[in-house]
Amino acid sequence: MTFSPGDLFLILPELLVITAACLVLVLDPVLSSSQKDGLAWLSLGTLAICMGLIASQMNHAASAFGGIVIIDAYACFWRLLLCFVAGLTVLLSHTYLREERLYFGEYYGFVLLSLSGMMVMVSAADLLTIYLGTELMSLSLYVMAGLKRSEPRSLEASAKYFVLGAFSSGILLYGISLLYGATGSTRLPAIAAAIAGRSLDDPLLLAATVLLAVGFGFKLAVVPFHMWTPDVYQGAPTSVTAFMAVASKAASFGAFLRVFVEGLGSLKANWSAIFLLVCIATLVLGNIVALVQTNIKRMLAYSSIAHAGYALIGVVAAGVAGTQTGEANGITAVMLYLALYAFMTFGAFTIVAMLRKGGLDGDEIEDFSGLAARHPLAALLMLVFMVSLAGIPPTAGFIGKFYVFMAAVEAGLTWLAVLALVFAAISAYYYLRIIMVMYMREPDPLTAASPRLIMSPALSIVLACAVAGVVFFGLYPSPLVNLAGHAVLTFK
Amino acid sequence: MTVPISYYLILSAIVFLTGVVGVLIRRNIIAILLSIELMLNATNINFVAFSEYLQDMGGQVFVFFALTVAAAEVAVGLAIIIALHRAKDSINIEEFNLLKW
Amino acid sequence: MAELFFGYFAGVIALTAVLVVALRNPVYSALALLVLFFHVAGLYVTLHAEFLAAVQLIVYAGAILVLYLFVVMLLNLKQDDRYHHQWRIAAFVCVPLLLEFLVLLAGNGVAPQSSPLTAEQTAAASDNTMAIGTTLFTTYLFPFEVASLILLVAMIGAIILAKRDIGEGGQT
Amino acid sequence: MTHSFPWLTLLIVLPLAGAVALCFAKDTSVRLIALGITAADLLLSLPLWWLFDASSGSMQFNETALWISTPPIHYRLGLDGISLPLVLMTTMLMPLCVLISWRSIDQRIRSFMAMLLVMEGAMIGVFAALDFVLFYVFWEAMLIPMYLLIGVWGGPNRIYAAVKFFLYTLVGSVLLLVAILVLYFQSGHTFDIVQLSQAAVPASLQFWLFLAFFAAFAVKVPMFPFHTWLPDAHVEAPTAGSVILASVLLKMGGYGFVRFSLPMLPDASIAFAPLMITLSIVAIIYGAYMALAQTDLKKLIAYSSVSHMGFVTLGLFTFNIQGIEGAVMQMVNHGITTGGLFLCVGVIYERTHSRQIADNTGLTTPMPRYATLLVIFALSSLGLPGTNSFVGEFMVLAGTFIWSKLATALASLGIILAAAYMLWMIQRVAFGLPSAPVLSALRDLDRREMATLIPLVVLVFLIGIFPNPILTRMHASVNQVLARTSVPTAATAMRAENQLLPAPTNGDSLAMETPRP
Amino acid sequence: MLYTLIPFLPLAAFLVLGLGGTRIKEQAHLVAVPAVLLSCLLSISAFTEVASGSVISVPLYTWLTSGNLDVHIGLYIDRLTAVMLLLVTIVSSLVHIYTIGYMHGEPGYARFFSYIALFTFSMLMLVLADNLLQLFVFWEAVGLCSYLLIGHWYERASACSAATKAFLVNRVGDFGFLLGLLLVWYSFGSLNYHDIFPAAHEAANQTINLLSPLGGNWDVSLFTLIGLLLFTGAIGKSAQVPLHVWLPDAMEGPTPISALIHAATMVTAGVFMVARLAPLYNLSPVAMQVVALVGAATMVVGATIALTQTDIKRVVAYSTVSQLGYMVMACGLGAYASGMYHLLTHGAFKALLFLGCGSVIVALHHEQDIRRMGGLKDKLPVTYWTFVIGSLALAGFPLTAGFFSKDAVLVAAWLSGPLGQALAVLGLLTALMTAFYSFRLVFVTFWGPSRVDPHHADHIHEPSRTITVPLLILAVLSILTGYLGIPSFLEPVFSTGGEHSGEHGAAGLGIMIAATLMGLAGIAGAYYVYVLNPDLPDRFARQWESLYKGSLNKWYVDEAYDRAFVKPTMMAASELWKRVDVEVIDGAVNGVARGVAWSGWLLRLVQSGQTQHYALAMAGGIVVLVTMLILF
Repeated sequence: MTFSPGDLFLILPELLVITAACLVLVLDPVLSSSQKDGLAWLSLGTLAICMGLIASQMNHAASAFGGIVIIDAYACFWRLLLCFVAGLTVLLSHTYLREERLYFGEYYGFVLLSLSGMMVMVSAADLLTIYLGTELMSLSLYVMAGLKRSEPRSLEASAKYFVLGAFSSGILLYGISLLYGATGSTRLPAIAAAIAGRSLDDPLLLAATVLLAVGFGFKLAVVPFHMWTPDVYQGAPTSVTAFMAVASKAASFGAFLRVFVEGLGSLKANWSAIFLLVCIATLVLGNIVALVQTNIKRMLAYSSIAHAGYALIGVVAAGVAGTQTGEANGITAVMLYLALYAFMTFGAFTIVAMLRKGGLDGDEIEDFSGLAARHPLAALLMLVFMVSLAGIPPTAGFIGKFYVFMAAVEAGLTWLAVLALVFAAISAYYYLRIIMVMYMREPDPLTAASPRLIMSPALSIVLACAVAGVVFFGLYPSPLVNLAGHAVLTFK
Repeated sequence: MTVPISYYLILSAIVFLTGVVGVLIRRNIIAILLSIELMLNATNINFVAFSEYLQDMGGQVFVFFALTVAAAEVAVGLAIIIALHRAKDSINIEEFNLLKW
Repeated sequence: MAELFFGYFAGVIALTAVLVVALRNPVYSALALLVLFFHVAGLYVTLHAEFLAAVQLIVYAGAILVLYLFVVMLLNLKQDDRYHHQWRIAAFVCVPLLLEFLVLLAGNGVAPQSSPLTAEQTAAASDNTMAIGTTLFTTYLFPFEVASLILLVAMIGAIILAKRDIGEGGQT
Repeated sequence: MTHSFPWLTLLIVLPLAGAVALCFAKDTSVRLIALGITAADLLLSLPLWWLFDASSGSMQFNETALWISTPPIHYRLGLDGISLPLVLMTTMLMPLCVLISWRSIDQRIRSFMAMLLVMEGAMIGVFAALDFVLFYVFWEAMLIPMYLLIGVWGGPNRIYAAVKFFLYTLVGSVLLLVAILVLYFQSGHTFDIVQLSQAAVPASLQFWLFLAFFAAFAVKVPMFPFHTWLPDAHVEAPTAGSVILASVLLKMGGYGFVRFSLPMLPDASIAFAPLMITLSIVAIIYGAYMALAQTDLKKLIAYSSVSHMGFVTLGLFTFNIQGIEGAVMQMVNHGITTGGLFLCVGVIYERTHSRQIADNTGLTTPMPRYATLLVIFALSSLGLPGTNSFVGEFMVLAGTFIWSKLATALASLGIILAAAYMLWMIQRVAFGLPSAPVLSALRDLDRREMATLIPLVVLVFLIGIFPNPILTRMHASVNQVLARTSVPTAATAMRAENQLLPAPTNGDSLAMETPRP
Repeated sequence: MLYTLIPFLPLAAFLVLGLGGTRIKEQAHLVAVPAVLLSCLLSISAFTEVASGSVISVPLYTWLTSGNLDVHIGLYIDRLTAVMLLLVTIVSSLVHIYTIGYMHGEPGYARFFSYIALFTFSMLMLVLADNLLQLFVFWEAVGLCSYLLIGHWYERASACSAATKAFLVNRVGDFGFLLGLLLVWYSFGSLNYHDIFPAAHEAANQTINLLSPLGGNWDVSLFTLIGLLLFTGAIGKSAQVPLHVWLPDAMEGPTPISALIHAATMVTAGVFMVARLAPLYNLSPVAMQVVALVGAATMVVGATIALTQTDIKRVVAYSTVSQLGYMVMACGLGAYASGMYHLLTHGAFKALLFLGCGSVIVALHHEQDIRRMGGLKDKLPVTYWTFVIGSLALAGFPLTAGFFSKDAVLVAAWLSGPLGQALAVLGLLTALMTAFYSFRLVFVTFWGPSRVDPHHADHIHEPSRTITVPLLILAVLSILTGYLGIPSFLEPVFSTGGEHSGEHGAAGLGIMIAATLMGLAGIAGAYYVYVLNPDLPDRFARQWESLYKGSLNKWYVDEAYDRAFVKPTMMAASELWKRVDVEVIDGAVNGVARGVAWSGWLLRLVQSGQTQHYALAMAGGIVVLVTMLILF
């Protein structure tokens, strides 16, 4: 029940992130406006070091703080991904904030704090810690969503996010309390041991499972717990949206899988039924409503809902699969999906962030009219991201879908794969629409301020990373597949 | 100590659901936050009751943390409310619907 | 005896909970919540969680609720004269939910995993505060640190959001 | 048969690399580079024709490399006698597509050429892939460039057409993906096409898999009720796009059937054959009828494609060597002939900016060379003996005759109708007097346009007169396919029960298998 | 083999002209004529070689192989082929020469020569074929040439539609031919004559159940089916009823073409094919009877229409239809040699007649209506006299070639049985009409007062020598071919048929006398009507108006086809397109798309922007999930 200094080494990346966050918060008032760029570079440097550290931890599974924290390959996979996304966010924000005239040095601090919450989530093996991590992440995001205070939409997004987030965390907490009552512990291994052989005939377990599912469902933005997503994604500053859409979703999936597969593994027959239902609803609703959106951030929000649905297929497959490998394949598929999703979604949001109309976000789909003529490279990149989101080879999106559907078929859920793929085909329509607008429409000559594109080296790096990931992993996913596969092996 | 655990659970369920109802029907954001506090309290009752019945300190520790988080949430929440009020001179949640469809 | 206490506390808690939601003036709601917090604290005491009872009073009643009242007053809010128009649907959803919860949590004869405390155990657990303290700083050290970060975020976040001065390009 | 030289990889990579190179090229040299690369690809592909060992039915020019380890997906390429002609046809058509777009595409020429090159790489990849996932990747990779080709450089209604094309084909091919995955788990955890072609899949499962394959391939072919994307896509696409669509993309449906459906799902193929043949015949006749009703040149040719591709599916599901070889021949021939026709329409569209037959009349007077070539392609299209199309159609009919005489008779009706719509088209477009003064002033084909069309004309006659070199390269490969589908009596008994059209063995004892000396 | 050059010389000429035609232009004949003449000489050489009893076979190359579908291209010359070779090359040579004068100065001069060279090649390959597929290939190829040549004056709408019509009608026939060909292949596993013919006898009793698709039982003799299907092709190509409609329209082509293709050679391909496949036809009496009846019907129908036509070329065209009917009827009655004999003589005199027409037309500046001719015999003496010789031959005037061959056909018909006797009577009747209309043409065109357009009337003169010389040669041939003993020369080829040309006996003599009388009566009748009583025709026409109009309008066959096939097809096409393709299929596709989009609009409304609605949805989600888990 004590901790050793070695434990601190295990959570060194988290500690570094926190330290950097504190440094940023402390330095911010001290530095003059011109020096604030340094905060971004500080954050970036820290993240780079963290990624190195995490990579070195990859092969040594260990637990710290009496089993509250588990630093295994699974956790490292997510932490690596999260750090990477945070890094991209910092780079994106660096230019975007200046453009938006949001000179908050604290911003980077919040990114880092939020990141630390996410990292806690994915490496925790204790419901309490997971809950705290979730709250740390969410609180930071609530604040970040409302950062653009001059813009009513931003505040509204923040308020909605906050109210519903608090509501859902209440539900989550209630579920945890019931689970605690039913099993006598909040540690996942202990929970797993306590419910081994039990079923949902135990009403406490049943209620706990549902409430946990709802709590996590909110974070994952799956139907019907998704409804905050479009509003918040649209209202929040685009760089925050990108961070939310990618990192918070990834972290939530990381924790979610840990809780349900490791903690509630013996109830998988039950929760897979829940998620099957949720998954179908998500696929249908996410894709169909995305079809009729006119705001690209909102459209991407629905698309991210739909993508959560695809990832859930992997979860369901893991739950339904009778075999150990089948389960592992399902989880691998989810991890892979989220990692690949990160590249394409982040890339798409970056382009959205770059497009300006007057002093504002050019975030209506119409604003993309004729982009290909004015900025061929940006249009090409957006095309790649859209194609990837639509899941068309040879892009990363296809690889993600491929593994998810493979897991589904292996688990005998062929019909689900068919359904999901039909909706994938439908989804292609709204991604194509963006391409169509960019390439086949001319900008309306009547609108006075034609949208322009902001550029900076930092943005170039972000886009380069995103597109490189999309293309490289689309063509040669093996490294990532092996990484995820390896991570899953240490997971159970 | 003969009160069955289920009594506590029922109490907490009632309080929790009252909180849920509050979130669903109150228009004032502050009232909604108050309702959320109800939900958290219901949770805490659960934890403490289970902690007692299971002879495990974990539940009480959890309540401790939940309290902390609740405090933090309130802080952030109230800050948002103030900002909202400043922007729109209202904290009626129905009126915040710029973002829809 | 225990049932009596429980009955009292539970009754008041349920009643005030309903009042919190039902009273239209947020100030009254907050005051009802205050009453609820006191009774919850009382309930904690009957459950041998004296430390938590104290924290409940200090933090919840003393800090959080005051904060609420403060903001309510600050914003000089008018009475909230209507419920949200969806209240009928909400009832339609919540009544079955309540029924389901009752069925799940009570109807099926909930059997906690370990037996109720015996008198000896009660005595042994008397030093509740110390026990919590020990646990917090050993087993739950890591969460404790995380919680501190949460408070940090809340603090700074609240400052950023509520700060009045937001000139274009104004310095932080 | 492993050749050390990576022919196929080069064939695929060269255009793709070319597409990248185009991004950095000077504006003025874009066309030349594109032409150079497609021509180089053509030259590179020609040796395959002679290096190909016609006596072997197995895959040749094989290349294998592990691509993804879990699940085992390989970068595996190879050609057999079925894919070889299709690959060569593709490489041959691409320089022509570049040439025909020389002047007609005047906006974003760089992207246009890049798209063409990407298409080329993907198309060759589809025909050469020997791993099912790799195949699927190439198969889908064509969608976006094609979507852009139609949508960016197309006609007035291009967006609708592009989206329709995209969604139609995508919906079909997603089912294919599921089928690929199911097949993987059902036949020994492999995506290797050669292995899968020998695997035994339970008959009940084959039924579903066949339907999924059907969804993908029938849309691409396109078979009867799934054809409506084709007229729209063809009409709106720029000339090069129409040529690629008609000449290569449609072939992929037929190729899919012969490469996957028949050998991998033999029982289901046999069980579905009556349906497939019925649909094919409906397509042949219906497509021809549709063509008769059109007033737009491209639409007419598009519907004629529906009709002609009906012969492909008809031939494939006769399960005899004549039918299948005829179908493959028909694929190649349709590629050449319809490609030629679309090029012709493109040439005239460039001049008159109308594809309406009524706006392009009496072209022989101002453009004799053009009219000559148009007539040649039209005659080839209506299956005149001595031209390429006749070979394929005749063989398909021969194959069908073994299967069912009624089917043959009905399919032959399509040939009559083909003559009707093609001749009527010629009568209006080529013959008579120009209906408007502007038409009299049109200039005849220039050297570039001649260079575009002449190779196809040469092939029209070359294949029409000497089809045997292609056929000899095909025999061994087709026999391998047949070895799978000529499954024994159980299957034939099943066919006898389910048939819509008769098997030859019913009334008469004239066994095909015993030719008189 | 040297004889390979027979077809390939014209091909070479075609290639040279086709590829370099724009440069060669007016010198085109320098390429084409020598080539055809040379191949004519080679044909004569081949004829003599074959006449000495040998059969020449030249394999060329393997066209296609696929399983047991194994087709080789080769040349095969026996007596039948040799006769055809002579006919084709000689007529073709003469037409080539004639064309030099006839097409002089035309813009399409070189093109025209290239087409007829191609035609000559195709026709030669057709007759030289040693297998059915090669026959079919060139069968279609000659059709193509016919199409191109009919449409030679592509600016004329009527020429273009005539060309299209010719091709299409032939396609209908070829549809049957193709099926028959496939049936042969299916039944014998080969398409080569030398494989099929020996095997045919063994398969004589085989039947095919035509109703098996419907579960019925209707056994038809294999050879009947083969014979009828193949004969469908002949119906189209040889313009037999009911597919005869294209041939008169084909007169839109330049006249040399009418002579070469639409009289002497191509249209006789059907007859040739039936004769070539005699071993198969002999095995099916039913098929033979059908062939004979179709031939007879064609003979009568053609003649009746020819009686009233006013276009000079159409009269000759319908007479061609009618004469082709004779030949087909002869084949159908087993008198292949007589049929071929008539084919040959007809080739000579009909080519002569057409070229004569051409001469008249050129002289009159492309006037074709006989009502605007008359009195030409003095102005165009060579044309007139050669035309008369041709007409005499057509009318079966004694001692002309037509007399012998028609007589041979009728005699053979009479001798072949009851059906044959009935048909022979019809034949005699037709002979009467034939004589009548052919001399009607002569009298109206060349005799009587001139009704020529006064603008041209003064400068009517005999065309150039390239036109008159072929006329003279053909006139000689129109008489000479009657004395060559063709039937006995061909007899060995058809030895299986039961024809004995030597034993005419009494019946033969009777027929000969009857036919002669008929011919003379016809000529006399024409003289009576058109020379002595020029107002008689009008009176007849008024008296039997419906008959007259029927004949004048070709018995309304074109109109009937238009109503029965063409219009319904076009209607069906556009209706199908609008209803099925646009409304049903596309409607369904777009409907699904619209439905999805519509549901998107609908579901979108759920996202109301009201935070508490969102919370409610979450609560609802809990209810649903809990309920689900409790219930299941």
